[in-house]
Formats: sequence, C-alpha cells, structure tokens
Amino acid sequence: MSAAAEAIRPPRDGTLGRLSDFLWRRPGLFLLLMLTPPLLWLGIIYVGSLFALLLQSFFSIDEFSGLIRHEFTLKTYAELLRPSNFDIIVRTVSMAAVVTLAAGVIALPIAYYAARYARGRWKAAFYLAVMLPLWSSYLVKVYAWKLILAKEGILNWLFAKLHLTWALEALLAIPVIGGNSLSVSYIGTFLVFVYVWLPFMILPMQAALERVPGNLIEASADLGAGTGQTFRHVVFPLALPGIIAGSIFTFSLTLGDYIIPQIVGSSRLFIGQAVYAHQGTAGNIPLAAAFTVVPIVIMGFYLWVAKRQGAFDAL
Amino acid sequence: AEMMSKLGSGEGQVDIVAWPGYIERGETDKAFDWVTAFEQKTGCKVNVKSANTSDEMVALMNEGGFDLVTASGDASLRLIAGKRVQPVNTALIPSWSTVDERLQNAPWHTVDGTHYGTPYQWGPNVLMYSTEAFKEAPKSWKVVFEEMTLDDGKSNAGRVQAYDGPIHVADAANFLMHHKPELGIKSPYELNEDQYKAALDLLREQRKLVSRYWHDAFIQIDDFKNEGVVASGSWPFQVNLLKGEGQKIDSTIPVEGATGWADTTMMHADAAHPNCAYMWMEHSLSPKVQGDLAAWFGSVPAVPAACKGNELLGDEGCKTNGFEDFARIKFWQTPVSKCESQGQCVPYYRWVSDYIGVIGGR
Amino acid sequence: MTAAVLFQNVSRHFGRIRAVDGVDLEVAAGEFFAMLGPSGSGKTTCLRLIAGFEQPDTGHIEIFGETAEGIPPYRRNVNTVFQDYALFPHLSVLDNVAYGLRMRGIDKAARRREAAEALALVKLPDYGGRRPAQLSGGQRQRVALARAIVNKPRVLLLDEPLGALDLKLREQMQEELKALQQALGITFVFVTHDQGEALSMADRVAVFNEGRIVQVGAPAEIYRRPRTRFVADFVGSSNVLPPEFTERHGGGRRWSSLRPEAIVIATAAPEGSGPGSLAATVLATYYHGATTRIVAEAEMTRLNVLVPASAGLLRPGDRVWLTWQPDDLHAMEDHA
Amino acid sequence: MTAAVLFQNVSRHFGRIRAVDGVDLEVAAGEFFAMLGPSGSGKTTCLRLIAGFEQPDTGHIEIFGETAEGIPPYRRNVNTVFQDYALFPHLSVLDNVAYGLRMRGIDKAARRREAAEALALVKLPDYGGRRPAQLSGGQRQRVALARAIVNKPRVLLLDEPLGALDLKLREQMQEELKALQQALGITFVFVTHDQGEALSMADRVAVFNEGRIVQVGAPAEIYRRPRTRFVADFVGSSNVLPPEFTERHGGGRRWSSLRPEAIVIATAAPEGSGPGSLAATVLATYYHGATTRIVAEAEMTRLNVLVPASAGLLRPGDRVWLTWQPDDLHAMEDHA
Amino acid sequence: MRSDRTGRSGRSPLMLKLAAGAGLLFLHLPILIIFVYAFTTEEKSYQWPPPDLTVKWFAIAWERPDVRDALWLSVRTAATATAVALVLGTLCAAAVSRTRFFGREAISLLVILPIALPGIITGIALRSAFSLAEIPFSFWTIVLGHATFCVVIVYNNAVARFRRTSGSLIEASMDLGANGFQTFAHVILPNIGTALLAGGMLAFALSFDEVIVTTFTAGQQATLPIWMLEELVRPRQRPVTNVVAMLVVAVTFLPILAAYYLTRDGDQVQGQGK
Ligand SMILES: Nc1ncnc2c1ncn2[C@@H]1O[C@H](COP(=O)(O)OP(=O)(O)OP(=O)(O)O)[C@@H](O)[C@H]1O
Ligand SMILES: Nc1ncnc2c1ncn2[C@@H]1O[C@H](COP(=O)(O)OP(=O)(O)OP(=O)(O)O)[C@@H](O)[C@H]1O
Ligand SMILES: NCCCCN
Ligand SMILES: [Mg+2]
Ligand SMILES: [Mg+2]
Repeated sequence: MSAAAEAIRPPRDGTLGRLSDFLWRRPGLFLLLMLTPPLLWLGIIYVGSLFALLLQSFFSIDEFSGLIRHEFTLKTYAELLRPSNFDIIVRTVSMAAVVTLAAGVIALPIAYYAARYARGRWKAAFYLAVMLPLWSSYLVKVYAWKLILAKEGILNWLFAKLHLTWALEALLAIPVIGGNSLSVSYIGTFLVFVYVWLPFMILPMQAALERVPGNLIEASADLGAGTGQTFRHVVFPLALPGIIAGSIFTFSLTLGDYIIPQIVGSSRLFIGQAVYAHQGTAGNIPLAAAFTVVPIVIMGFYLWVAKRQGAFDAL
Repeated sequence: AEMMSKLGSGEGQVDIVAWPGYIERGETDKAFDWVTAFEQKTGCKVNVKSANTSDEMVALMNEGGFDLVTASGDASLRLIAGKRVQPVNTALIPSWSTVDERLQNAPWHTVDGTHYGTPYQWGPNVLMYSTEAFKEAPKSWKVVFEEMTLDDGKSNAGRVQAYDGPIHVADAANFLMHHKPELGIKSPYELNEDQYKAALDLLREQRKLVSRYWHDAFIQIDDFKNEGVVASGSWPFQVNLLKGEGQKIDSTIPVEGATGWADTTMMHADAAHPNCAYMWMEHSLSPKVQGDLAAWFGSVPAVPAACKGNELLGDEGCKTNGFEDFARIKFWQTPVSKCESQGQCVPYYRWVSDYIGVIGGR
Repeated sequence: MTAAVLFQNVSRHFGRIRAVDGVDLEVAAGEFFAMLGPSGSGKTTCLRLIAGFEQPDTGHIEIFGETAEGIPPYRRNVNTVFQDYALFPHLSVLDNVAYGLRMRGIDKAARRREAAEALALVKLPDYGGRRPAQLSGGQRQRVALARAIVNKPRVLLLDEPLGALDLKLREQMQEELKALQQALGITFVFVTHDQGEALSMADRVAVFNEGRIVQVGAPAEIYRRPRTRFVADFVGSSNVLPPEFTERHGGGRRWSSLRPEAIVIATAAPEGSGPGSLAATVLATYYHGATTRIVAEAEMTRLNVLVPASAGLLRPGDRVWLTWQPDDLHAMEDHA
Repeated sequence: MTAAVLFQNVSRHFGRIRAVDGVDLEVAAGEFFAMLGPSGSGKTTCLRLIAGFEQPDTGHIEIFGETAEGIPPYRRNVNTVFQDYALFPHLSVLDNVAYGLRMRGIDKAARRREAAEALALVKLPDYGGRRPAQLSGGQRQRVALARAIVNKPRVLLLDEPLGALDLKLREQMQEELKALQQALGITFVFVTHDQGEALSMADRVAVFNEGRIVQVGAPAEIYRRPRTRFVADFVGSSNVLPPEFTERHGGGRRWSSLRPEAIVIATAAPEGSGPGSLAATVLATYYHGATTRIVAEAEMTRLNVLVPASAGLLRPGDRVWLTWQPDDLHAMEDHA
Repeated sequence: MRSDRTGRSGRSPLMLKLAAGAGLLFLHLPILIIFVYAFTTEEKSYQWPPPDLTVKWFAIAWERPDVRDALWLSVRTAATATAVALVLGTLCAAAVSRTRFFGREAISLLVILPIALPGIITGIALRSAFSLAEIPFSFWTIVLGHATFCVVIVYNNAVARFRRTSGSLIEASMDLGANGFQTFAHVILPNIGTALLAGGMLAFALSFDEVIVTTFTAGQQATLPIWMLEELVRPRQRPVTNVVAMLVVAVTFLPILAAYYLTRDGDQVQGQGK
C-alpha cells in the first residue's frame, strides 16, 4: 500500500455532495435548518396558540348573547378570583397534590422492586404489567371505576359479601371527603385519579431508581448502613429527580382532567371542568382562558423546580 | 342573513344540534325512527350533535358548523340577539299552518313579528321518583328541596338530584312562589335581588341533599339504577326509558306546578345546508314525526294533529304528556335585567356563576 | 496470632464461571497484602467475599477469628475503597466521610470532627465543603480513602484504587498509601493487575489465575522465583524459556525464567563461553529513557534484554553475545 | 521535501480555553511522530485540526503542501484511529473496514477483497463476519487500525489508541504498530500521555503543555536534554533540582535535571568527593522487580535513585553516598 | 469495586414484595373487569356479577359502521401524527444532542411543554387558534393536536439514543470519506433506527387513546376514544364498548412489547410521556 494518492480530494459532484460541503462550512445554517420545522410547529403554532389563548383572557363576554367583546379588560380575571372560582382552584390543586403524593407512595414499592430486584423475564413482565394499564383506554378505565364505586357497584357488593359494609359506611361518613357513595365522593375521585395516573409515576420513578449506581448502594452497606438507612440516605435522594419528573405528570394530568371528576365526583367543579364548561357549555372563552392561566402558572413553577433538580433528564 | 325566499335542491346533509332523544334513527328502539325515511326521501344525511343544556347549545351555535338547533326558550332569544340564527320564511314550510296556535307566535321565537324557527315540542320538567321509596306520588317538590324521611324509612339525603344547569334556579323560585308568597315572585325567571337570594338559599339547602347533580339524561338514568337516587326533577324522556326497562319509576307534576320547555327548531345564520334545513323543518312538523317524538320523549307535539291516530303515542298520549297543562307550565326563558314584571332583575350571567358556586358549596 | 483474614477452601461460582475456586488464604494482621492477577482472575470476587457483598458457595471465611459467612456487609468492621470511588454525589465531601459514623449514630459534632481529621490525614483539610464532582480524580481517591479509614476498620479493602489515575498521580498516591498504612497499622488488602504496583507496595503478594491462587510470597520471591510460567510471564516481562533451552544451559528439563535485566550484553565474545553465554542477533531496540529494551534472537529463541539507556547503541542486525549468572536461569515447576 | 503536516502559528480557542495556542509544527513524510503531554494540553485538538473536525481560529495548516482550512474531513486523505475506536456497531467487522472504500464508490468485490487484506495485515483474517461487540479490546483496536489503513491515507492519526488496553496487550500492540508503520511507510501522528510509549515508539516527539509545544526532538534528546522543568518532570521521573543545588554542584544558577539512573549509590564514601558526590540518607525503597527505586535525602533535597534490583538491599535510615557524572546534571532553561 | 452487576442483593424484603404485588393488583383488577364486561349478556346496565357470558358482542362490534369509521379515523390520525412527530422529534433531538447552542435548554423545555401542561390547555389553545384563524375542523386539525404532544415521545427516545451513540461514530464516518448525507444514511439512521421505531410506536399508541385534546380539535369527527366517550354514556349495547376497549388494549399491547424489546439493551423506553 503506497501513499501516492493526493492529500486532499476534489469536491464530489452532484447536488448532495455540494450541499454537504456547503452545510459543513456553515454549521450555524445547518442547525437552523434542522431546528426550523420543530420550532415552527412547537414555537409558532403551539406556543402561538397558547399566547392567543392567554390574550383571550383579557377579553370579556357579553352576558346575554354569549358573544365575545374584543376589548382589553381585566374583568375576566376579577371574575376568576371570585370565591366560587377560587374554590375550584384550591380544590383542584389540593386534589392534584394529594393524588401526586399517593401515587408516589403506591408507585414506590413497585418501582423499587422492578428497579432493584426484578431480573430478566421478571423485569420484562413488570414493565409490561405497568405499561398495559397505562395504554389501556383511559375512558374505559374510568368507566370501570364508576362501576366499581357505584352504590350498586362491585365494591359495595364485595364489602357486603365480606360483611364489611360498616367499614365502607364509616369511611363515607367522614365529612367533606365522604358522601352518599364512593362514586359521588372526593374519595372516589381521588381513587380514580390515583389509579389512572399511577403508571405515569411508576415509569420515571423506576428509571430514576435504576439510575442510582449499584456501587453507591454497596458503598453505603460497606459503611455500615442497613437497608432502610441506605434507602433513606442514598437511594431516595438520588432518585428524587426522577420522582419529581413522574410527579410532573400526575400533577399536571390531575390539574387538567375534566372527565374523571365528571364521571366520578360530586358535581363540584375542578379546573378542567370549569375550563371545559366555560369554553364549551357556556361559551365563555375569556373566562376559560383565564382559568387555564392557573395550571400554566403552577406548571411553570413546577417545571422551574424540576429543572433545578435536574429532573428534565429523567422525563 | 337574509330570509330565504325560494327553496332549491338538497345539499346532501344537514347538521343539527339537538337535545338528547330528540332525533332518533331507531338505534335504541327500532320503532322510533324519524330520520331514515327523511334521508331516503330528500337525500339529506342527518348529523346530530346532542347537547345537554341550553348553554351548551348556544355555545355550539356560536362556534358554528351547524344548520339547525332545537333551542329551548332560554336559549332562543339569546341566539336571536346574538344574530346566530336567521328568520325563517314560513311560506316555504307548508305545514306551518298546522302548528298549535298557542305556539305559532310564541315570544321565544317571534321578534317583531318575524319568526325565527318552527316549534318542535314542549313539555314539563316532571318530578321523577322511585315507586319503591314513595308509596304514592309525592305531592310537592319539597322532597328534593328539604330533608325528610321517605316512605321506605330512610332519609332523602344523598338520594335526590337536581339539574346541573343554572336554569334550575327557576325551579327553586317556582317552589318559593308557592311556599313563600310574601317574596312576591311573579315569574320564576324574573327575580329581584331578594327573591334571587331566597332562591339561592334554598338551593344551598338542597346542596346538602344532593350527591351529584345531573347533567346528562343518560347519566341520570344510570344514577337512578346504580346510585340509589330516588327523586329528581327530570324530563319525561328519562321516565319513559326507565319505565321501558322495567324499573320501578314514575313521574308527577306536584302542586307547585313545574317549569318546562318549549323548543323551536332554529336555523343558523350561516347555515351551510339551508335547503336541507328547510326540508327538515317541514319534515319535523309532520304529524307522524311529532307523534312519534312525543311518545318517545314524553313531550307534547307542536302539531295538535299528531295527537290523533299515532300508534306509538296512543290517543291518550297528548293528554298524559300534559297537552292541557300549557298554562301551568312556566316555560324556560332567559332571565334578563330589564324584566317585565319588576323592572330590575338578576340577569342570567349571575345565575350561571352563582349556581356554580352553590354546587361548589358556596 | 489470629489472621486478619482467613479463607479455607473458599469457592464462589457464578453459573459455570468459577470466579473463586477453592482458595486458601491467610492475611496477617497489620500486613499490606496485594492480590495480583489478570482481568477476570477472581481478585474482586475475593475482596467482595471479605466485604460481605458475596457469600461463599463452599468453604469458610474468618475475619480476625470470627466467622464471616452470613454476616451482612454493614455488620462487618471492614471497609472498602472502591475502584470508582463510589462517592455519594449528593453529599458534600465532609458528609461523605462522616457517612459511616452517622450510620453508627455518632452525634453530629463528633462525626464532623472525626471526618475533618480524616480529611486532614489524606491532605485534603479544606475540601469538606465541596461536592465530589468538584474534585479531581486523585482528590476523589483520597476522599474515598478518608471515608473508609475514618471508621477505623480492622481490614481495609482496596480494589484497584489507583487504576483510574494517570501515571504521575499514581506514583504519588502509591507512596502516600504505603505511608498511611504504616502510620495506621490497619491490615490492607489491595487488588491490582499492575505488577509494578503490587511489587513495590506490598509486604506479600498473592498471584491469581482463573479463580485460584498460583503463588503467595514476598515481592522479591515472586519476582525472582516464580513458581510457574504463568507467574513468570505475568510478573514482570521475563524471558520464559523452553525445557530444551534450560537443559542446554545447565538446568533440568523444565521451563525456566530469565529476567531481562539479568542478561549482560556484549559486542565481543566473552572469554570462556560456557553455560550462560550465547551468540545472538539484535532484532529491535526500544528506548525507554532510563533503560533500553533489546530484542535479540539466539538458538531460535527470542530474548528480551534490558540495559541501561546509556549503554552503547545497538542496531537491528548487530551480532551480540549474551551472558548471565547460572543462578539467574530459574527453573520452574512446569515440566516439558 | 514537503512536510506531511505543517502548522503555521495555529490557534484554536474554545471561549477562554486556549486549547491550541500558536503552534508551529512540521511532521516529515513517513515519520512516526508522537504528541506527548498531560491531559488537556491540546493534543487531541491538534489531531482534530489535522483531521478536519476542528478549524483553526488563526494560522495556516497544510497537508502534503495543500491548504487544509475549509476542507471537510471527508475530503482529506487522512484517517484517524479513535481512542474509543468508534467502530460502527451495526456493521460487521468486514463492513466496518470496507466502509471508507464503499463511500468512495469502490465496487463490492474489490472492497471486500481489500478489506480482507487489511484484516490479514492486522492479524484478524477470520474475524470479518463478527460484530464489533464480539471482539476484545485489543481486537477492536486492530479493526480500527485496519479500517483506517485500508484507505491508504497519506497521514494516519492515532489518538491514544492504546489507552484502553491493559499493560501486556499494550506492549504487544506497541510493537505491532511500530512494525506496521515501518512496513507501510505512512506518516503516523500518534497522541499519548504515556511518556514510555512516546519515547519507545516515535522518531520524534513533541511535548505539549497548555496548548503550546514546549519541545520537539528525538526521544533521547527529549529525555536527556529536557529544555524546561516541565519537560524534565513529565518525561520520565527525573530529579528536578533547584538553582542553588545546580550551582553548588558545578552548574550555573539554573534549574537542572538529574536522571535517577544516572546516580550511582554507594554505602562507603567515594575516594575524592568533589562536585557530583553527596552524602545522603535513605528515606524509602520501592522494589520494582527489574529495578529498585531508592528515595534519599541530601542537602534538604529529595532524590530518586534507580538501581538494579540485584544491588545490595538498603533500608530507610541508611547512610549512603551518591555520585554522578558532571555531564548528567543537565541545566535547563528555567532560571532561578 | 466497580459494580454494575451488584448493588442488587439477591432477595427482596417481604414487605416490599407484598407492597409491590398489591400495587400491581390495584393496577390490574379494574382492567379485568372491563374484560369480563365484554362478555356479559346484559346490555343496558352493568350488572354485577354478570348474569351470563357470551361472545356475540365481538361480532356485533365488527358489524357496526360507526365503530369501523371511528377506528379508521383513529388509525389514520395516529399514523399521520406519528409520522410528523418522527420527523420533528428526530430533528430536534439531533440538533440538541449534536451541538451546543444558545437556547438549547429552551428547546427541551418547549418540547416537554405539551405534555407538562394539562391536555385541556393544549386542546383549548389550539381550538381557539383555529377559530381565530378561521380554520375549519378537519382530519388535519386532529393531527395537529396529536403531533404536538407526540413529538416529545419521539424526542425523548431519540435523545436517549443519541446520548448513547458515541459522537465519534459520526466523525469516524466523515473521517472515512462519507459526506453528511452518506453519514446520515449509513451511520446515524441505522443507529437510532430502533429508538425511532420504539418512539414511533409509543407515539402511535398515545395518539390512539387520546381524548382530551381531541375533544377540542376534532369538531364533529369521532375518533375511537371520542366514540367511546359518547358510547359509554348512552346505554346502547354497552358491552360493545368494552369489546372495543379490549381490542384497543390488544392492539396497543404489541407495539409496546416491541418497543420494549427494541430499546431494552440500554436506554429505558420513554413511554411515560403519555
Ligand atoms: N455477579 C457475577 N455474575 C456472573 N459472573 C461474575 C459475577 N461476578 C464476577 N463474575 C465473573 O467471575 C470472574 C471473576 O471476576 P472478578 O471480578 O473477581 O475478576 P477480577 O480479577 O477482579 O478482574 P478485573 O481485573 O477485570 O477486575 C469473571 O469471569 C467475572 O466475569
Ligand atoms: N469542543 C470543545 N469545547 C470546549 N472546550 C474544549 C473542546 N475541545 C477541547 N476543549 C478544551 O481544550 C483543552 C484541550 O483539550 P484536548 O482534548 O485537546 O486535550 P488533550 O491534550 O487531548 O487531553 P487528554 O489527554 O485529556 O485527551 C481542554 O481544556 C479541553 O477541555
Ligand atoms: N395527556 C393526556 C393523557 C391522556 C391519557 N390517556
Ligand atoms: Mg476486579
Ligand atoms: Mg485527548
């Protein structure tokens, strides 16, 4: 093999060859070309729509005809902060927080087991066992819960069979969260929310737990920490970003859902329902838009915290 | 839009916003079908979007994309004021003359002598109850407004429902009209601040009894079957369906009388299929359709001729459904500030937000 | 005196892989003990058996006379310096070092004080507030060391602790580790696959191959008197010579080893050319700075010769004479 | 003769980091050229400038007399052996090797034949069908080599190609690489931070520090006559001595370097003790097999001495005398 | 001790096992109920326990034109949205992982936004944008909504793979004489292919089940979930809905399984971003 060839080859013919050279010399332009389609889509269409929506919250509605008056006003925001609407916000945010917490608590053992103990086939089985409910029809799942929770439903039937009806009744007798039956109580709404969003919590949590290096766990044991201590001092803090990532989903999904509280709930509105109702039923787009500002602000804050915790990589 | 002066040929389809149960093509029960024949005759395919409240109907019409809407009285004037609907040329609707005279010039679709639609059906919001919880038909709306022990020995708390629409405030006002005459309520849709406050207070009391408000007719049916609900204001439609399934259910109009609705088929100002729309309006006034629908929904036909000789409705049907109660029924209409009876009333938009508050526990 | 670590016929197999296979081992208290062997020879597994991360399939392990089987790692007074340090990234350096004390319930003030002392011992007194990510490789290694020694373990296990460091740093850390061991008097068990490191640091070296210990002894013994071809080959770049060669040059009919630096090279034939003298041809030379390695061929055998770099330059093809002390041609256990 | 690679005052800065800073460089055609320097000194960046992955901020680069700036990597007849090999995991070994030929539009039969030849050259004739994942580190390294040389590049760039290999394999590959370069006659530019590797393999060595070339020269020159303290320190573990010491022992008032192996150690005082003779105390000894390193202190200065392992054993605290040839105390450019 | 193989002690604590098992049971029992109801003979209400079992609903479901129309619309929507998401997600991932530039962080935030914000916001925002721009509802308005939140799924998968694929592969390819396009075809695509496939399948499944955004962007068109929403309320042949639900589970199960096996060796399937 002799070294007789020229040191620099001439440019390749053809459009592609020349284009490649051209773009290679202008990496900035190349980057721009790559980013243009997604930026057009997400940055212009999507974010543009969001802004258009926000803009509408500064309009108001003619109360009689239901038509929008295209004049700048803060009236709609004043309306948003009326006690009855404020209740909706508080109710929704509390529910989202409680659901997130509960989903975290239930998800943890599953995620932890799958991440640290399940192997090979079992691991795949675990994964599918989480994915299957995740991808089963959301609506049908919610409906299944309506049937489970109804007064004449499966859970009552089961409790009756087990002679535990008294326990259920005691639960429902709790003020505020109880009610006439599970399907018309906050407990019911909460249960369904937790159920439906649980897989969204498990997967990022599992991924995060898996990313905790095994050697740190050994190092901890080596330094005298028992299993529980290792979990508290090493595993949990290190998995926290992933847990936060998971909580973004449960929190955000709860904030915006309008189907679950409508099917299982006590007719007290949640933000999603209020948005849906004002947009669709009442045709009050400005108020609906003002309502959407609440989850946007909350999630904005949430994302900011998540970002600082490095949770984005875990999404 | 200008009123149509001449009919052309059909555009192949017509899009209608309707109350649930209003436009049937035999999918639930083969006997009730007043769409298939129309489609075959005119070549206009009928697409139906059902809406559960008047507000929803207004919103859908505001959004556009529909030709017709079966608007109740509390929606129709809003649609007219918002210029969402167009005047109809009754000359293009041969059956116009057969319409019940009480409805032909009704104020909820006639403005300055111009008609904005064809009457469709009317009827009362009845009190539906379980015959297991009540030995005999309840006499008063009290059973859904005040806590009491029912005939089955259990409290009504958690076992009654109310309509999830601001117009339900009128039901409370109607109740007060009877029980608190000192408030001086003339019309349940025209309330001054004091009357309004009294109605809201009553509704707040009712909130304690209601587990879940009903929004969708079918969900109410479910709730009666699966959630142990025993009494609620309702439409005859639900009563019919439940009875049809053999549930122990009946309905009544208590002493206080009832609110009710009178619906008008109205045409969108920008209807894309005006010819089919006119054809549908004509079709909707045929005695067969009117009678079948009345039988199906438990309502009263807008065409008296339908009361005779309809197989499904039967000869007593119109009477049963309240043909003679026209005067007792306080038909839905939109509350406005400048009201006839007392000059200054609480307008509808406050009904909307306050009712959300009441349901939310405020 | 009880051994610091005692293995009696210990085996640990993973499926068909015999990671550790019938090992007998005795590490004396206070000793600096090195485990040397190629990759996959079972060194790490041995260490993990001592630390308690693995349990023996068969055999018996004692640590300072106490049975170790079935005792979880966190109940053994043994600490490990991991090859990749395994520092907790979410804790400060000080908290890393104090971790073991905290797990034992030592109160905050006391553990901070002790941790600070340990950091001073590894010459990082002012680094307590940093995160591990803010340290260089050598600094991390010292933190790992401090984190282990602060617990005053009876045995300190080190798994290739210098593997990730570059040459300069490595040499420096070797000295420091050795000094520290002498100062603390703790038993060190040190795993490496670098024979230079093992020879220069350890009191005794165990050479591993395929899950077994092939030879245990003082560094000079291992280097000068390798028991098998494997050891000769692995420990330093010895010339391993076939039985015929050994026989021709006055040994028995065995494989033998001849250290490159034991060979003297000359451009003229030596006086009396008896056994331990050979005419050869230079094949290549490699300049290493302090030394030059000469590859020469004699009797169809390639021989490496290490000469001081200052020795006269040879070129490939040069004719040379090789001589060595008969004693340096060390016959090993391997027969023909 | 045109240089294979020519840098004229080439700089490449990343923000405030001066990765390569005003470098002048000439690599002769057919040369085995090594770039040696600590981590972050700019070696890789230099290589990437030759390959075309980086463009100089200022300065001029020529490859065999042709201007290289603005020419994309795929148009340079230069190939690289990457430190992590960068084999295509989705292609077989043969397809990996044939990749460059395929991109140049060579037909299938021809490129398979040439790839097979290249694989034979790196002694992996039967491995064409495997996936890279099925190879050991050393085998991968050879595939990477074959993949580069099959294109008959005019310059072959190697970025620490042996960094990931273990000691034994590394020594073996060093020999093979050197032999291959001599056989092919291609210009090799070889990056390493291991001075032993650089000294033993290269025709010439460039020592990098902080983006600049500190010294270029033949290995022995770099080793024996380091120009600065940095070079003395980095190339071999020399004793770097302060100006006062140099002055006392007959040099100028400059920093000087004294190679450990240039020092002769004796337990008795030499005859006439003039310059280049010193009484010292042994601090520590490190047995390395072939050699023993003795750390001794004299005149408040620590000195490393390298002696053959067979030399009589010394113990810490022993009193010794150190002597060296005046010539070996090499005064460097650094002043007091 | 470098210990990837470790840190996982052999046996798990019993309590953990029980809690994990209970959690999984909680996840699965309701789904079983759906399956059981697909076989009930009772069609109007949901009686428990079912009076009797039958398979007739499968045939009936297949006969119903509205089911088939909805199914077809959902398939077309999901396929188109996935295709769009694949292009946009890959471009984004490539740009973000190959280069560092100003605003890089903003882009990853932008991509995450459509799933981090509740779906109703995406839905209502698009809907009001459509009405402002006077865009009538169509197949494409649904796709627009779906692709927006599918991008992140593809993006996450692609970014993870890019991160795992050594950047030097691309340099190696160029070094060996391949220009940008050749490198894309011969090196980049083969290496990120399975990740894209996995991301694409998950995006498909996500779009296939989406109801909230669709409600706002579909107008009067019915995708399968929209159809179900209508159908679940109407007491007409309710078991048909459950048959369809079961079918959807079966249909989405395979892509998920495939996605898992495609990305198993290495990065996690990024399926959580539903
Ligand atoms: N948990 C395990 N499962 C399966 N095989 C294992 C396990 N641990 C170790 N092995 C195998 O046992 C053998 C010995 O491994 P060990 O890690 O002890 O070697 P080592 O001498 O430390 O090697 P290195 O120098 O590469 O670290 C190897 O073949 C390894 O692959
Ligand atoms: N793309 C880049 N962006 C920013 N800084 C860079 C980049 N490439 C190199 N550097 C910096 O330039 C300096 C020189 O890097 P280079 O990789 O050339 O060093 P090196 O001599 O090869 O080191 P090593 O032995 O660690 O490989 C380093 O400080 C490095 O961090
Ligand atoms: N982002 C919407 C979640 C829908 C659940 N299937
Ligand atoms: Mg090991
Ligand atoms: Mg480098």
